[in-house]
Amino acid sequence: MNASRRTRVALLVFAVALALVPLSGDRFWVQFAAKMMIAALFAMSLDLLVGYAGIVSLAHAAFFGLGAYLLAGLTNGAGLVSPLATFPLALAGTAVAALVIGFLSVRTSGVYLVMITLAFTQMLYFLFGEAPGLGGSDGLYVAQRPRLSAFGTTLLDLGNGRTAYFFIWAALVAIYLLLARTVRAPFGRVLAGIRINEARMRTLGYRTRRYKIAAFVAAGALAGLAGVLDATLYGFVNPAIFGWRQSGLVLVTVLLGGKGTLYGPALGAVLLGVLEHFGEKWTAYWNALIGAVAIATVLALPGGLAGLLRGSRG
Amino acid sequence: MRTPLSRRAVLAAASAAAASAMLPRRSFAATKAKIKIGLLLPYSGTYASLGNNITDAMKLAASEKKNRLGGREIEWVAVDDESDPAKAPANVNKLVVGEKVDILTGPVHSGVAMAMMQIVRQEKTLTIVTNAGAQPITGSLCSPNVFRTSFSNWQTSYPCAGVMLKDGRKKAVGMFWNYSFGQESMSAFREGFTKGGGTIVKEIPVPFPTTEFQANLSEIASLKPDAVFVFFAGAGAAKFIKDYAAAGLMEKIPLYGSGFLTEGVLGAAGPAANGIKTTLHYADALDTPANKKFREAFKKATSREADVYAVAGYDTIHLLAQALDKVKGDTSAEKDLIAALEAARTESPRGPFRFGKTHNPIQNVYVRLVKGGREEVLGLAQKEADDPAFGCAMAT
Amino acid sequence: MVEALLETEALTRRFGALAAVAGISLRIEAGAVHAIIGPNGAGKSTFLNLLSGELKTTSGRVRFRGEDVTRAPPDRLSRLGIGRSYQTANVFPELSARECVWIASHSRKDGEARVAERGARALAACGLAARSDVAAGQLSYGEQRQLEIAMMLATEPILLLVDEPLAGLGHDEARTIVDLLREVARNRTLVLVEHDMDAVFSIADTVTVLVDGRVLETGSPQAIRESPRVREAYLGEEE
Amino acid sequence: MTTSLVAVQLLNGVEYGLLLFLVASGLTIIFGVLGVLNFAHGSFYMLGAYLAYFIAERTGSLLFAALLGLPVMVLVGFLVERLAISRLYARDHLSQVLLTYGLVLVFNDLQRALFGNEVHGVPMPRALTGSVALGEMQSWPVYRIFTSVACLCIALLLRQVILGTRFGMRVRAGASNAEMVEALGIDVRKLFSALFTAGAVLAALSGMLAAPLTTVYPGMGEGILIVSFVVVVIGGIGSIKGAFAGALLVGIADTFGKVLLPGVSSAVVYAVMAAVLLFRPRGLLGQPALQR
Repeated sequence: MNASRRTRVALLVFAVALALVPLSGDRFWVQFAAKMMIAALFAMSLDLLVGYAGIVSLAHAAFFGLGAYLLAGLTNGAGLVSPLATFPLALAGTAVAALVIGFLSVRTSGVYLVMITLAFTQMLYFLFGEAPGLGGSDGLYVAQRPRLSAFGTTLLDLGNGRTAYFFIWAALVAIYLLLARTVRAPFGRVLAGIRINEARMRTLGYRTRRYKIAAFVAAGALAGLAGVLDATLYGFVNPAIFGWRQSGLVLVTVLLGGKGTLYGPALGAVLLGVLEHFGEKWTAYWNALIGAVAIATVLALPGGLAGLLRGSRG
Repeated sequence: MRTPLSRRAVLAAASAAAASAMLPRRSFAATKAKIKIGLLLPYSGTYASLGNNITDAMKLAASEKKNRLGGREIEWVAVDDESDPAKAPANVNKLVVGEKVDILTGPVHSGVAMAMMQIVRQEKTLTIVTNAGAQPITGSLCSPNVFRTSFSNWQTSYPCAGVMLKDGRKKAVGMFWNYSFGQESMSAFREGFTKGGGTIVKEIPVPFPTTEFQANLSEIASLKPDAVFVFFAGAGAAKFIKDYAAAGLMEKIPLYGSGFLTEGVLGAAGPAANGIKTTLHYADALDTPANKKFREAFKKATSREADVYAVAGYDTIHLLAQALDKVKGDTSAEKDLIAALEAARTESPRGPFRFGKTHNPIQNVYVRLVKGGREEVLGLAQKEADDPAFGCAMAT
Repeated sequence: MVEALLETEALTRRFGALAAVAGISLRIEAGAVHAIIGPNGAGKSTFLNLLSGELKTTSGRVRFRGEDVTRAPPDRLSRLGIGRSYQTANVFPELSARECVWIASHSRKDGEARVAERGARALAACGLAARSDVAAGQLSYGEQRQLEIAMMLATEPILLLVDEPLAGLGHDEARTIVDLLREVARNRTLVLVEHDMDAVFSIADTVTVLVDGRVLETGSPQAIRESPRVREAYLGEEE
Repeated sequence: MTTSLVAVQLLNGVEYGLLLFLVASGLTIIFGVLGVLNFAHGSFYMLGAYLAYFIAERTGSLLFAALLGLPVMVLVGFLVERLAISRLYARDHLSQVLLTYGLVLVFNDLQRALFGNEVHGVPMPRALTGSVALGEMQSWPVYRIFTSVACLCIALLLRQVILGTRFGMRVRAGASNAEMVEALGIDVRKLFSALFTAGAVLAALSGMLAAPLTTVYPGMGEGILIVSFVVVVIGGIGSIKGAFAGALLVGIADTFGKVLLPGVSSAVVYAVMAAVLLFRPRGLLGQPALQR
């Protein structure tokens, strides 16, 4: 109880500190922090799937990419600028994709599920890289950043770096609170039961597949949100965001941070972001560094950073 | 879904650049500080050797200028872009917003270049593209503050059509990696070939970066065209050449391509490459004093052979030196600096070089033939080739 | 004649060449405690797994309350009222006892209040009310068995499939479970697979003996005890 | 397509499939028995190819490269198993995916540091440089025939080892029930260690065989890794016979996909895999649910 209160205070301090970053006035660090927050949101969404429902999916980058591409497509193709239109549509689109992929994937489990989700990721990667009309390998620009106006005044302009920052901050905090609630709610506890012993859950009467699909869709839609925010922040989407390496990297993030804790994967995202930023200056082989961190985490720190903070090893 | 940049946006960008030039100049002291040059290049991954050659050639050129541009000492800031477009926006920001470089150079990968264009068009950073050949950079997305010292994809493949037709090959199969570099090369070739009266029997897109060609080679053998035009590069090119020769097609159906088919892969491809004809704006074997001097200096500095990528890096610094000398190192005089670059000329290792209206090079394109494992220059495929500038408002 | 709650017809399950269950036809009567005994490898657990839907039948049928449920998945059978407990305690070790029964109870969604109440009732019925905050993995072996049964009860089953509830328990623990089962069986139907003959004969109304995946004999405990065939095939071996 | 072209393409597909099988066989054994999903398998393939290049360039002989390189790979495989993989047997798939993903990153940079970024060609052994005519236009390099025959021989050898030796019996027992093997008093540690090493060597050997055909370049392991996964999953994880069937299916599907569906050909093998899994969630010849 004590530890969890300490965690809560630490998270609060961290959230406030993040909110103060724009005061530094340095555009680069504002954008850097925004990118970290998007990565944190992305990792948290995967944690719902991996840490709570126990589903190891390599399709998560696909949902991130779909969200980003849907925003670009809705803006460029349909001329939609208002986030009130584009955000829900992009999330709905991602959710539908997650429903289809989830429906087909959770028929299998374990390693087969890892592989079939990998296959879907690769299919989408090739689709967006090669199919005509989807931007091709060079990617797409978001013609206009989401902007909300009414009666001739602009209420919210996400093309403005600072506004986008606060919007992303708010989204991160809101999604954290939502997820924290969800995992404590009956739905989250049933997911935990499925993770621990799915066969038993079925003999208790649960249609476990439906729960798993629901988790898949929820996690996928939130990954889509992270993608939408990414496209909003940078105004640029590219098929490279679909690749299986991206899916692998976000899995590393979740495990490094500590799966099943929500805030752990967020911490993992920050740590990897910082490692990437500074590690690159320090060594040309920083990819190996990330690899080494992943290996060390698996071998020595099964509980991840969150486990370390709680003083336990898993 | 591609977003062609509206004419209005380009004009707006141009006028904004002009307006900022009229803003009060920074203090003179500031301009005497080091000039910061950002390098956004791959130092890891498949294209690392390209990134290294471009960088080393830039530093070679800088040393010839005593490491000073317009009287200011150079400070290099390099970021490894890993040729990963997914990381590109963050990497560009690192240099443009974080490091506040005076001049941004790079990248190799055109996906990275697209992310870069998005940002530098907004931030108005003076940018010199040192490799990526994507058409939009000096086409639909062109911008007064963006120059290119390498090539546009069109320039490397359009002339190849003429070479083939001149050789009497009227029926061709086109085979290319199905990503933008390949697609743009193919369409440039198609334009030239059909315009000149040739027929393209079949176009075969191959997923990038697949290197399994056997099925399509059998298909080509059954189609029996007069010649084959291909776009592959790097490892894929080496593999393709070996497969093509091993399938016994090299003697029966001559192979043509943009120069990237043979750049940097002759060693790996070995004797299989003999007989391939390509077009490119440079050839290692160009017999000019400028090229000889450059290649010797590069070899001395790095103990590696120079290549087409190094040439672009080398020219970048020499062109910058001219322009910055003209404005006395004052990078805040944006309008003057852009005008100075537009007027810059150099006798490059590749031959005469100047910028066209869209800031793409106007340069010779050569016909090259692989013979005895070495590239020979057969002559000019197109003299002073200019890019047709698809959709660039600055062209008019 | 009492109505059959569950009926199997030539129920068969093969694993490759081996028929673990080879054509079992059996009637389980409503309200009865029906014990299934037999030597190791007789197919008792396989039979239970077929009834609970955890294994797919190779051939034959299962009817529950007159409805053909041969191909029904385990979750559907559970919702129809077939509960299941396991040979080795199959609880959720990371969750507390209360959470375990909550999960079981929540599978019948009818409002959080009722879910909680049903769970509490099941825990109390199994004598675990005082241990409800202990993680299931920390409970003693006997308590885990009690929790198993509590979880089963929390789903309010009509028919209970109980697999070797006494295996590995000490004398006192076993007695607690036997008492509990007797209590549980008062208004439910129970199919019990068990090795402990004393326990079986003390609570069963009907006993079926399986040998090599087939029914050797079915009858009252008394009849089974006295059957020479059973003695020969089975009881003789056990002590 | 004419009949003769179909025949030629079928040949192409089988040839590609045979090479895929060699890579996938190690992957499927390691998964089937050790229960480890090894993303680093592609790295072993790459290392094999680079060793072939490195040694062949210095000695001029691919055979010599294989003789010298394979023991190196035995050592690499053994060390990776002892130092990292062996600690994962009791862990979940997530840990395995992550650890071996980390290994991929490390091996990629190791390759960069040791061999550089250039593309390298590996000359074919002189005795195998010829070619035979195949139809009027195309010819078929002898070396391709050699690799196909070699792959087929190795496949038969594998079959012989698995079905006909004590080691093979243990492997089969391990694939169906690891606990039973332990109960039989077999040293599982040694068995696993030997198997993982064998898998690594098989991957490296495929890399060496393929090197003269594919050239050697950074990142070459990842493309083959993903396709091998597809092969293994289609065939049924743990089944060598399945891997063989899967490899041929993928080889042929990919070949015809390229000819008949250019532009979307890269999706063809994934579509085949998705289709197989829809009807047979455990692959063509997969065992029903391994208890892991």
